[in-house]
Amino acid sequence: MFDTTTLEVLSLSLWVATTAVVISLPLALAVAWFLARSRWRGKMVVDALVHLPLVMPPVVTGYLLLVGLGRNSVVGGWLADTFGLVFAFKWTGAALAGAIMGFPLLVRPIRLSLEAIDSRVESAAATLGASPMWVALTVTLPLALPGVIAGLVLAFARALGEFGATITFASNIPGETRTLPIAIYTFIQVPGGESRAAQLILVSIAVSLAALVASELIARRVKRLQAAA
Amino acid sequence: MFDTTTLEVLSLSLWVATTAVVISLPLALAVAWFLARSRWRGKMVVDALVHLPLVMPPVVTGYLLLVGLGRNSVVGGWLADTFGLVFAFKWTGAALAGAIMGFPLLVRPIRLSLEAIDSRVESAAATLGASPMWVALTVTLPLALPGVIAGLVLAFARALGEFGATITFASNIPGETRTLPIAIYTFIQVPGGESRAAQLILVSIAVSLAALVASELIARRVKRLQAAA
Amino acid sequence: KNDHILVFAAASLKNAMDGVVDVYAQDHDTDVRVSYAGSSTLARQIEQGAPADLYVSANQSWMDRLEDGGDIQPASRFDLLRNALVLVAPRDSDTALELNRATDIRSVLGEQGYLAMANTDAVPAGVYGRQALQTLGLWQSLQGHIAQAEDVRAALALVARGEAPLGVVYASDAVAEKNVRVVAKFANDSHDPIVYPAALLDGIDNPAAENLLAFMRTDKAAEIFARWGFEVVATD
Amino acid sequence: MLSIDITHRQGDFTLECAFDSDARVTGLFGPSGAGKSSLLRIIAGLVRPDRGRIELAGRCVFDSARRLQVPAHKRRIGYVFQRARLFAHLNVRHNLGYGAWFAREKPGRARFEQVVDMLDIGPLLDRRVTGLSGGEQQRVAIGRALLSNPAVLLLDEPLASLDVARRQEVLPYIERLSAQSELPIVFVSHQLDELLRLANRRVVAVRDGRVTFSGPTAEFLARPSLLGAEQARDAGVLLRGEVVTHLPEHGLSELTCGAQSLYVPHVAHPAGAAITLHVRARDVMLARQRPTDISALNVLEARIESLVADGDYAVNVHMQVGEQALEARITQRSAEALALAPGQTIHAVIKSLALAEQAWERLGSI
Amino acid sequence: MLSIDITHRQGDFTLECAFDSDARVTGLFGPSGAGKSSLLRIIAGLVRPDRGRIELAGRCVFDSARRLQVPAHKRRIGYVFQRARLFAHLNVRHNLGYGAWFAREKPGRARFEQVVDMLDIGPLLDRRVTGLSGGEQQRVAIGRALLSNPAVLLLDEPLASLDVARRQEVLPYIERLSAQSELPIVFVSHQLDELLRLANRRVVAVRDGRVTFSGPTAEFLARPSLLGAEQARDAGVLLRGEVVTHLPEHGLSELTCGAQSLYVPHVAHPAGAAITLHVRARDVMLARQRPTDISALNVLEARIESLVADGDYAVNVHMQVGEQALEARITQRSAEALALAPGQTIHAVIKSLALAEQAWERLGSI
Ligand SMILES: Nc1ncnc2c1ncn2[C@@H]1O[C@H](COP(=O)(O)OP(=O)(O)OP(=O)(O)O)[C@@H](O)[C@H]1O
Ligand SMILES: Nc1ncnc2c1ncn2[C@@H]1O[C@H](COP(=O)(O)OP(=O)(O)OP(=O)(O)O)[C@@H](O)[C@H]1O
Ligand code: MOO
Ligand SMILES: [Mg+2]
Ligand SMILES: [Mg+2]
Repeated sequence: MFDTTTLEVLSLSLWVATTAVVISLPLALAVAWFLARSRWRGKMVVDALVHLPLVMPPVVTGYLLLVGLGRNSVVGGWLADTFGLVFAFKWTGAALAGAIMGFPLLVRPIRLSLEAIDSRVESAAATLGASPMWVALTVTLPLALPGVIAGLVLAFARALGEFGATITFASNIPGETRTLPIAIYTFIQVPGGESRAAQLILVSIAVSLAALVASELIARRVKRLQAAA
Repeated sequence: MFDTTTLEVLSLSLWVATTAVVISLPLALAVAWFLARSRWRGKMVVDALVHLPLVMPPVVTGYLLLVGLGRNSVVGGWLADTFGLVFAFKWTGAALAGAIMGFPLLVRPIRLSLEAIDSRVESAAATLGASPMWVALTVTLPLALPGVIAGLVLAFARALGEFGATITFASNIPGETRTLPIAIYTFIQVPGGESRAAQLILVSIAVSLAALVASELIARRVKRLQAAA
Repeated sequence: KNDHILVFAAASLKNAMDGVVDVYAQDHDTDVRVSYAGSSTLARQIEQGAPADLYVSANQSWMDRLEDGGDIQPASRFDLLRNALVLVAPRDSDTALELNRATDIRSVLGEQGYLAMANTDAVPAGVYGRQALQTLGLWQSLQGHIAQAEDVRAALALVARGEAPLGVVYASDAVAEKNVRVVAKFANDSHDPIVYPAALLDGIDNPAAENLLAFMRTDKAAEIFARWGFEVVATD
Repeated sequence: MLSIDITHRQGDFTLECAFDSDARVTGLFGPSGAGKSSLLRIIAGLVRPDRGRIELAGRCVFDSARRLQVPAHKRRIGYVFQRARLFAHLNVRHNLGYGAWFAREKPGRARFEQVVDMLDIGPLLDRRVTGLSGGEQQRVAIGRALLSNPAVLLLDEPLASLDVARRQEVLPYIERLSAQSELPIVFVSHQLDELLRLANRRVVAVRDGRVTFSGPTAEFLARPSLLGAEQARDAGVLLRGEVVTHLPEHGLSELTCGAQSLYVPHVAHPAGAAITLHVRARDVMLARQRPTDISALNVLEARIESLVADGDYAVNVHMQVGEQALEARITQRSAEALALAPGQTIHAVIKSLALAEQAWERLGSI
Repeated sequence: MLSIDITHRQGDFTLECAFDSDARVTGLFGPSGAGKSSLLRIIAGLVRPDRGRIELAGRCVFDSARRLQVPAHKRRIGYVFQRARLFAHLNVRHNLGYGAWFAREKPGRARFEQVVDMLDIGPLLDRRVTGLSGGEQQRVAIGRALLSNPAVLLLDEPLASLDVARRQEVLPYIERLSAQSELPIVFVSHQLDELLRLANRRVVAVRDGRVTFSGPTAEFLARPSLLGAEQARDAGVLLRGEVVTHLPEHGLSELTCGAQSLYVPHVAHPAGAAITLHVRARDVMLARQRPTDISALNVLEARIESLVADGDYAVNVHMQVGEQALEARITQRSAEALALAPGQTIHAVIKSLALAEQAWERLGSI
């Protein structure tokens, strides 16, 4: 059942989705932190921006990415010239698309967990000599771990399933940007392609199940290490 | 700027997205509760099922819905005959597609909030005579409200942005299933439609911004009513 | 309105079909609605019992499949429109080439460049493009240098944004996109005829729908189709 | 009223407790980590013990043999937790009113106001519970439990963060409540004097998850070894007396104790009523001759029963006053100087005001 | 060592406190809701007051005029909170070790073990903090603060859920710590006797957000009105004495107080050392003649200065013993019976063991 193409598509998908969540995690943490802690009224605008990829049709997001980060765009050109960082038609583009689409799903649970943290425990850490930075690293983040895990699961799943933005921005290039959903889509578009599509769908499901089980086990371990009276 | 079509599309979208989250909320609460509280090992399977719509390309989800609930399908036929409930090619179908795509986003934050609740407070309510049902209604749910709101925001945004599953399952019927993202897609498909598309994109953004601001205000009110030391 | 018609039409027909329907609606007391989506999507929906009256596909194969499945009224089927396939480049590029067996598209693309096409296995425009390139014997040399987009419009966007130096799209698309320039036209015989068949769906007994179908073959409709870059196959 | 026989393991800690108490107030006493709170949680039905039987106010609420377990919300418990556990999403008023929702007989408005007054939380009623001071939270928690119309009260160090003035009001209130409504109380405390003020009926001492003592308060007080070093200062006896008359001009009441008179700060009970006084051994001075011209009002003639040396160069002198036991704790040096010996008659001098702070209760049996 | 002058509003509550204390131990005292915890939070830098100035161990940590605010983590505070506030994601050992991470001088292994032993939390080290009993949590919190190598200790009712035996160990430890390392301590308590044991230097009484008293302990003890009804039982004086000799065979030490002798349970100080005794007024009995054949070892001849009637038919008798003040609280009836009057010479009888429980300290000035 797993011919080389399937394996190639699968490993590319995993790689793209993993990269997507890994690169977006630090920014997501920062944004979630800002949204959870800032009292600035304008933070709603940031909040709205973060959620935009959810509301807009993925194809539009992909198109905007193309306009904003394509080789001929100002930013895209600069990135390409300065860092050699090219997105269009590259797996990096697929990862970026996945990261953006998964971003709101990563931010929100982290924010939720941050907001649920009892600030008194953080104060206690401060009295023990921990600077705000250390409090964040040794108290806040560990306590927010359930939210981080939930966010990672959602974002990873979303990145794995991302189709519209990816194909629009990064196109469908076998071995480079042809991820699982794009491959599935391709099969589904042709009469009689259903069985190959079904096969890939099963692979998707298996992968996501594995990811979920892993996350669940991690979350359990974390929870065992933490709370629960 | 707001011609009748735009208004029609907008109001339909809002109606569909609202219906989607409203109908899925009770089930999402039940599932989140189950996932948060059950110690049954098999719950991971349920967890995986909930996340599936995230991982699968939306088009596939839409296709499966079409096959499973279309007029010619067994279930779809039965629903139509018995309850007069038709999904395929109806706004109800668009709502269903939105509900399913948003479901994981609704469940996860609720679950996160439920897991963060200090069970000792629930015990206290029990000693005061509240049955498990009443504890759930008067203590657990109010305390989980931030998670419910976060979930509703994500799911609503997702339902508002849902494209692939909707167009595949419910088609693109003006006034019935042509929601904002589908209308945007339709304009984008043809030369010269970009400006109309851009206009609708702005409407999407405005709507989601409004929804976010509303949710943020509600959340603030809730938080003011609750915690925060 | 007394009569209702639901048309399922390939998304690429939107502008043209909207124009036709508008004109039709002026003279008729009929509520016409058109659902635009990919031909494949629409075909599958019809298979699943979609409540549509008419189907206008962007290629023959999906229509064939529906006919085989008994989902359309074979008698009502006819080829409505024809389209052509062109090679486009960004507007300000100075690419010039002729399409023949010796054309070196690779060198125009350069090391990093891709030829933008719609999905070459699935989307009609992509399939036709593949046929044309194969006929010209250029297909093999382009392997690994083709960026397959979701559909023609996405491929067109890639060229319009300058991401891809060249793209294969319908003539009708190229007409309206100001940021691209038609470099060359593929010979009509280098690929299966690009025709848009139309048909009444099985079990439809809606005089209004038949009426609209007939209207599409009128000169009045043909004029509108032509305006959007389509060739009308036959008028009554 | 309370009959418990359970075994429960949690981690490395095993709770294995069996005791009965037909007293209205059962004082649970023991060092930190002894298992007191665990026991309360089990009684309340919040934790299901591994095995055993629990009977509460005449009703079996748990029996592992019969697979019987009445759920917590049907046990009609008023539980004041060690940490307040207030509802953060409700204001003070709604926290207080929460239990009434589910009570069959709702406490009336008068009762509500009475409790609010007693706890001095009137000004807090419309406040959120976060932001309340430690003592304020604790008071709200007490009010919440009292207003749920419970059939049994479980109090886990309820006075820990209250100031003394508040303690002074809360304790008697709880005592009256218990008396009026036949409400059994289980009371956990580290402060023996709190226990004595309230738990004049029965003491259960727990250590390392096991019951080390279960019996009448008097017996407990007489065994300093149970009390531990510092608590020894509260060791003593419960002395039973009968009100003879009141001396309102001096704010005193006169009691008889056997044939002898005792003066204590005014008590509210009528002449003829029997009351119990807690007399700490350390408050009793001994004299060979009856001292005269001395400020202490109470001098009881007693017979020395035995002298028991205590680690710290102190001697516990056990005496008999009529039918009743009395105890004094004096330095060994004094015991030697006075040449005390069993069988001697001696005068026990007790300041009235020393008795003022101790509890008395309307008496049944001790 | 501590100089505070701040104003801060939170909700309807306004804290407006100004006091100085150059004592090593400052006892913060006041009813529930008085603002004690708020004050500690402000001292610790967790809450920024609306205006004012805070000086801590010679260092200005807050000055609204100069816009100076040293952040909490740079104040080197060891804070034991009213509720434990442990880190739920760390085990006991890591909770204890948390502060050492950031301390410039890490407490050594020996210190760690000393604290763990003193708090008896050795068996808990590898446990999660959830599941710890109330007292266990409190002990871990105390350990955590002590092991952070603080420059000042803020203790908010740290002993509230500890049993008496543990209190007995923790208090002296904290006292020694303070003495050894010149560590200023601010100690909140509702129990006056805890304060007395520790805070023999300075008392700050707070009520409704305002300082009602700030001064030496002795002065505080002499003003029962400040103490409130029940605390009056701890009212009394601090009596200064000098160790004359030890009587090891009786476990006693002899002191001189002016020209007179006093016997107290053995104290560790050498002959010649000056110590302070807390003598509660309620523990002092008065006699016209020197009583003989009595178990009380201490009879001091005193001169009555004044008689102050007290609400409850009690009289506070202020006396002079040599240079020093002494106070007795007796019933009005006794005062009348003895016909006490200012100027009289009287004998104050004090049981040695009554003194045993009270704290003394190596003396500088009171
Ligand atoms: N955020 C706030 N908003 C309004 N009032 C507050 C807030 N925080 C504290 N208070 C009030 O300030 C007063 C002082 O609180 P604080 O915690 O300092 O009291 P405390 O002296 O420590 O009392 P306790 O002995 O009960 O712990 C209380 O009445 C409390 O309700
Ligand atoms: N889930 C658990 N796992 C392991 N040990 C536990 C658990 N819960 C409680 N214990 C232990 O059981 C013992 C008894 O706890 P409990 O809370 O009943 O003590 P307590 O008598 O109330 O003490 P305190 O006076 O300090 O509140 C403690 O040593 C505690 O650490
Ligand atoms: O809309 Mo089509 O069917 O891709 O030309
Ligand atoms: Mg406890
Ligand atoms: Mg406080």
